[in-house]
Amino acid sequence: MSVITVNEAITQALAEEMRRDPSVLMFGEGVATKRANLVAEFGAARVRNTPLAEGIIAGTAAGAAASGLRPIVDLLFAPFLCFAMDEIVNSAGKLRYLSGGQFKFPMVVLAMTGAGWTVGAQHNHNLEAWFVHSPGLKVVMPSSAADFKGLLKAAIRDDNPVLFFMDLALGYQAGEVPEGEHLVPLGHAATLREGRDVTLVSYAKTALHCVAAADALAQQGISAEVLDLRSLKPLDEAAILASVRKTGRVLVVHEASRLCGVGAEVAALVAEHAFAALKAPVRRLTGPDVPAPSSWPLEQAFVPQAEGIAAAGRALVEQREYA
Amino acid sequence: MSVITVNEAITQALAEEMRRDPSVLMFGEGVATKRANLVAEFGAARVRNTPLAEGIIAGTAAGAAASGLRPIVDLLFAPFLCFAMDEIVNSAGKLRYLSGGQFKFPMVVLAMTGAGWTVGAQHNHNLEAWFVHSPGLKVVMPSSAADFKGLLKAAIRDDNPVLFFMDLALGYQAGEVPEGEHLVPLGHAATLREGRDVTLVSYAKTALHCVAAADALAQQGISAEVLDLRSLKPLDEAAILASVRKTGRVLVVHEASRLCGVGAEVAALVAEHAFAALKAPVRRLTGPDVPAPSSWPLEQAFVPQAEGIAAAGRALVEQREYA
Amino acid sequence: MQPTPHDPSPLALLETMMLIRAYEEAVAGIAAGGSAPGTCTSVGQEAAAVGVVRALAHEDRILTNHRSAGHLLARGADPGRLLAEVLGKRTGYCKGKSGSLHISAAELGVVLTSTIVGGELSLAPGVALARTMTPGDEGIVATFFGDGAACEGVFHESLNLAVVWKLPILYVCENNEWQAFVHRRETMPMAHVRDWAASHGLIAETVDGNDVAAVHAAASRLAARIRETGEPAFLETLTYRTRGHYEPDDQAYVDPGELAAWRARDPIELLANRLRLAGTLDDLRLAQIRARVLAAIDEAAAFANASPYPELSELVTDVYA
Amino acid sequence: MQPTPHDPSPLALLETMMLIRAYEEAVAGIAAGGSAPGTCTSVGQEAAAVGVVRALAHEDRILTNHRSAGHLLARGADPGRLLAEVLGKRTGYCKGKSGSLHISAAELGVVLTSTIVGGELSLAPGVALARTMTPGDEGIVATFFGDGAACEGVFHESLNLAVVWKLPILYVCENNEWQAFVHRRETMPMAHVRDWAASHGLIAETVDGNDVAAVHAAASRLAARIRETGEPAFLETLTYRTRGHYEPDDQAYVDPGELAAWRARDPIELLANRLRLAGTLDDLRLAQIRARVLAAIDEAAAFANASPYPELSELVTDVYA
Ligand SMILES: Cc1ncc(C[n+]2csc(CCOP(=O)(O)OP(=O)(O)O)c2C)c(N)n1
Ligand SMILES: Cc1ncc(C[n+]2csc(CCOP(=O)(O)OP(=O)(O)O)c2C)c(N)n1
Ligand SMILES: [Mg+2]
Ligand SMILES: [Mg+2]
Repeated sequence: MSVITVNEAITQALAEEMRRDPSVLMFGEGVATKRANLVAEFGAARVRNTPLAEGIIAGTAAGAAASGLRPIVDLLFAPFLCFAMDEIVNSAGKLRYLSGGQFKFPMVVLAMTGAGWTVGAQHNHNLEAWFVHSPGLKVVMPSSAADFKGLLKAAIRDDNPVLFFMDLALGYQAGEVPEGEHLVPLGHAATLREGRDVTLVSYAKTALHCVAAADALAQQGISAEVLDLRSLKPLDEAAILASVRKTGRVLVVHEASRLCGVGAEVAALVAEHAFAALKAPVRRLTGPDVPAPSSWPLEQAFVPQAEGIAAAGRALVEQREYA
Repeated sequence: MSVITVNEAITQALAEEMRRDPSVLMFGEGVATKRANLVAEFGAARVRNTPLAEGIIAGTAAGAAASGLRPIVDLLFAPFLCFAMDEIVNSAGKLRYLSGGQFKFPMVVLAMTGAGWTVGAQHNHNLEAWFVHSPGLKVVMPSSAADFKGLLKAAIRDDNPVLFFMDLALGYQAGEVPEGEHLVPLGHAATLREGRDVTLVSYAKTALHCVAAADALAQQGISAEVLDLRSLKPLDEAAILASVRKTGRVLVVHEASRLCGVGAEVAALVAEHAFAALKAPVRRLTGPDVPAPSSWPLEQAFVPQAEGIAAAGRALVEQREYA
Repeated sequence: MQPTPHDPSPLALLETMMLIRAYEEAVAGIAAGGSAPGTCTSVGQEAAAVGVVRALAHEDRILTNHRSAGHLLARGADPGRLLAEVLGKRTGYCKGKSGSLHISAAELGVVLTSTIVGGELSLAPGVALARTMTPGDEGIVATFFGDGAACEGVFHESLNLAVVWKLPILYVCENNEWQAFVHRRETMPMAHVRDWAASHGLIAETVDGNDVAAVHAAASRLAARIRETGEPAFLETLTYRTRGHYEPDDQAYVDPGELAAWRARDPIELLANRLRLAGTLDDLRLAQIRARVLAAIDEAAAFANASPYPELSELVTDVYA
Repeated sequence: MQPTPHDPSPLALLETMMLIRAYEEAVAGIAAGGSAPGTCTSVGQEAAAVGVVRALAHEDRILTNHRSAGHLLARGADPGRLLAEVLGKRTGYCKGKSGSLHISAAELGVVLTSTIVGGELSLAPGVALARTMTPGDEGIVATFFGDGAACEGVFHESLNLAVVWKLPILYVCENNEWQAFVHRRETMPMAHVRDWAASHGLIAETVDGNDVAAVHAAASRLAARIRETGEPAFLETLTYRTRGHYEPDDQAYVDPGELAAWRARDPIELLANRLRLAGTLDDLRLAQIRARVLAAIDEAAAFANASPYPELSELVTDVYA
């Protein structure tokens, strides 16, 4: 085990996979400038700056992926994906199917999002649910350095388009990462805390807020299980259902807005397939359905925090209505 | 009452609102060509063809809306919205908030989607949930000629960006429309059938499939209530909860894919706020999580049909597990 | 039955154009009967397609769009499998999942067809990039798109990246004066897309798109140059869509005079007359060719009609690799 | 305290440029202290901003982007309310919801600021369209964007629509040689965006963006022409971003020689020296101006710091009209 930051974990994953497979390359606005270490080791052909044009960056990745390369593109911030939706959704997500399976699209799209930098809704918009809703794509959004490394390596090896979202508040967070080859397969949730009374389901930074909430609840004699989804598509339905069947209560937490979010999917899944086990209503605690504000106190209020999560979890266990 | 098709209802709504308010204008690829009647009555300045570029069409609508006009843009087919996501989501949806309320965006974006024309996933992709998930937008998707007319008129008068999705299978469907001024406010579901045993919640063409299913269920002695959401954002949560509190069972049906779809939101809402009333698990019946195929039999298999809905509704009432 | 893809003899070009015309008319007939709605035919544009495709080498790749039958047939596609795809049959090039609008045939080097206008333009640089990074891969990439696609911003993004990254792409703009139901004149200040393309600093030419020999010569020259320099080039074929945008389409919005003028320059008749004058074609020979292509299309239609639809289980396959 | 927006006298232009510089340096100082992260300053580009904005009329509209302080201050914005916005305070132009990256001030005619690169380009035609459809509205629309924004396809979509629809837009491309952490040279085959713009068939000029008089003259001429013809025009101000992309930024990736050469052409010193030679400026006068702008910025900082944050209830307001 060594302790490294999330940003270092990402750098390790990129370097290890480029070393391992010459078909892996990376490009985007400032990629070569910001990743001089990769340029130095792998050369300018495999680590490129691009013109400022997300559409052609993503489209070029899709075309290259279908032609034998394994591109990784950095689109910087999630809202900029709005300029690349056709290439990601209509091309990378659909052309395998529409061609009857003639092509595959092994590519990774990196994007940062989430509160913490006070840059507002055009840099901070948690839109992972869009891609979960779209066919042919996979979606990952980790919370720990180890998972950033292991899931990014697995995403690069995946033969399908993977949206890899990075919660920017986590970049400098350090964590233990196993030495040597460390892969985390897509589609598996992680249990961050075992518990009996309520399951807190989350991902990205709010998964850590859930752990803090679970600690607070433990003080109050409530045993909360914390599930970190890690992969949003494929979603680890078995792990979610198993935990809820054990605890009988579920609170889904994320920063993204509520309507048609990942929390809606998890809540619906539970209400559909673990209904008999439910001792209380399914609950969601999410960011508000508003653009992300810049002002620091507003931005912090935007994010579900440990206190609120603990309070909601407690209300759930005590069967009280809770706004 | 007069009986007209959905397409005629749309044309009436457009003409009436342009007649009523000189700030209403419409543009898009082929709009002037295909709507010669509007050009003749309102002139070339208010009914325009555009270059083939969805991004600038939507952006121009947003800029015009913030500057005193009430633009309606026809982006043709829903997947083409992928080229206009920045303008719709990052600009029209967020700039009111980011400016502290300095601007408003009274605009309507029209797009067709849905199975029925066998043109495949790049013309047929039910992505209304994306916009429900995005802040600052409203989303409408009607099922009857009367609602197409009344909701389109209300959407044009709304001071916010409204995504108006047209299920293409409904274009030539005729229905009764009240004479004279007919407005349907956004945010109100319609009860297409009263029932006691189970609530079928749907919208667009599958709402009609639910009515057919309700008829079939009636034959079998099962009384199904059919709720047509009509507006997906704002969502008529009160109507959904009231119906489920009455019937105790809910089946949500739509053609869009399941994960993070509108059905997930409805199911989560019910599990959260009508939990005590539920006599059975919440159920969803949706299109598969695959791109829409072209081949006719596959395209038909893609859409939840009356038989399947009736079978699922019956299983729900009989408390049987149902795949 | 059909000429091999790379036989550039005038008679071979003529027969291929006639095959495309016969195929498209068959599709239009099917559509008139209510099947294959929304199919976009390339009637009137056969020379633009054949002239370029026949100038390409076997190892080259082609990206095309919604109006692709000419490109596919010129490349040697089986009209039976094309028609089967149009009808959504299991034997189609894409198992019936594509239908007419996004037919790819990797075995022919026709890849990543998108019916999103501009889709092929966003994908082409990646296909070319892969070739430049694959040792010993000498192929170039030809991407076909219309004047309308050039109005999408991604057209410029694609050309700019191809220039900056030196990608071996032949951009082929089929300017047929129409963008669905809007005339090109309503959407651009100038008559030719070439003016936009040239501003990106690559070789940009126009050619009479109804003269197959001229198109073939221009495309051959530019393709050779791309092989030599590794840099992109742009060729605009000036032609006309003499049928509707899709089938059926009454073309009520089309200026009859303009349509008649272009019909008078039908690319097939242009070549046939030239060959007649040159003495390499006579009525008998022409009748033989026509009989061959009609027989090929009849056979194709029979194959497509007799083919089964996909199993319903196919609905959920080919989503993930 | 500041000059009125439309006083074009050289001293007024100088004082405004000095105000912008002082403001940006204050912001950089704040950012160095850890507040207002990600703020993009316009140091080195003051002449490009002031020269154009002062050429506009009161009724004209301005769209700008993430690097907007110069445009806003030249238009007469209150530096206190700007700084308050940068700090996320309730008294900011956008109630603190924008922060530094998308500051609009409708009262000044600065509308729809977007930090999405290219966002202003997609919105400008609609703002101009509304003006052409509003009887008696004579104003034109000036939209500011960078060389990087010109690489987004929407740049071409915007210019094409403005030309085809004859929209009164002055496109102002501030070519500062940088696109965040990428040099312009890596993203375009030519040195000037003008070449792309000209292909759209509108008047397209470049000007020395560090010479405020030259910028003011060019912008005045083009603005007059737009008023007269109703048609769009394009002006590229050739300048340089002498600080980092955002604050803080060590500029380790910047060629020191290039940076030094541009710093030697500092737009404020250029004008000051010229005015000294003309005898309209001396050290005393300059010191007075500097004192005024520093006092204005101190006052602004005091106001911003003393201002309260928004109430938490503001989190969910201003979403729908
Ligand atoms: C992004 C997008 N917008 C609109 C359409 C609808 N559409 C299909 S073909 C077409 C016209 C394309 O014109 P052009 O590029 O000139 O090709 P042509 O059809 O003339 O061959 C349009 C508008 C589409 N398929 N994709
Ligand atoms: C669509 C989009 N892509 C990327 C970014 C990140 N970004 C912010 S400013 C910038 C550089 C913009 O360069 P330019 O347009 O030349 O303006 P400048 O910063 O030089 O004034 C980038 C890449 C963004 N804000 N929006
Ligand atoms: Mg065309
Ligand atoms: Mg720049």
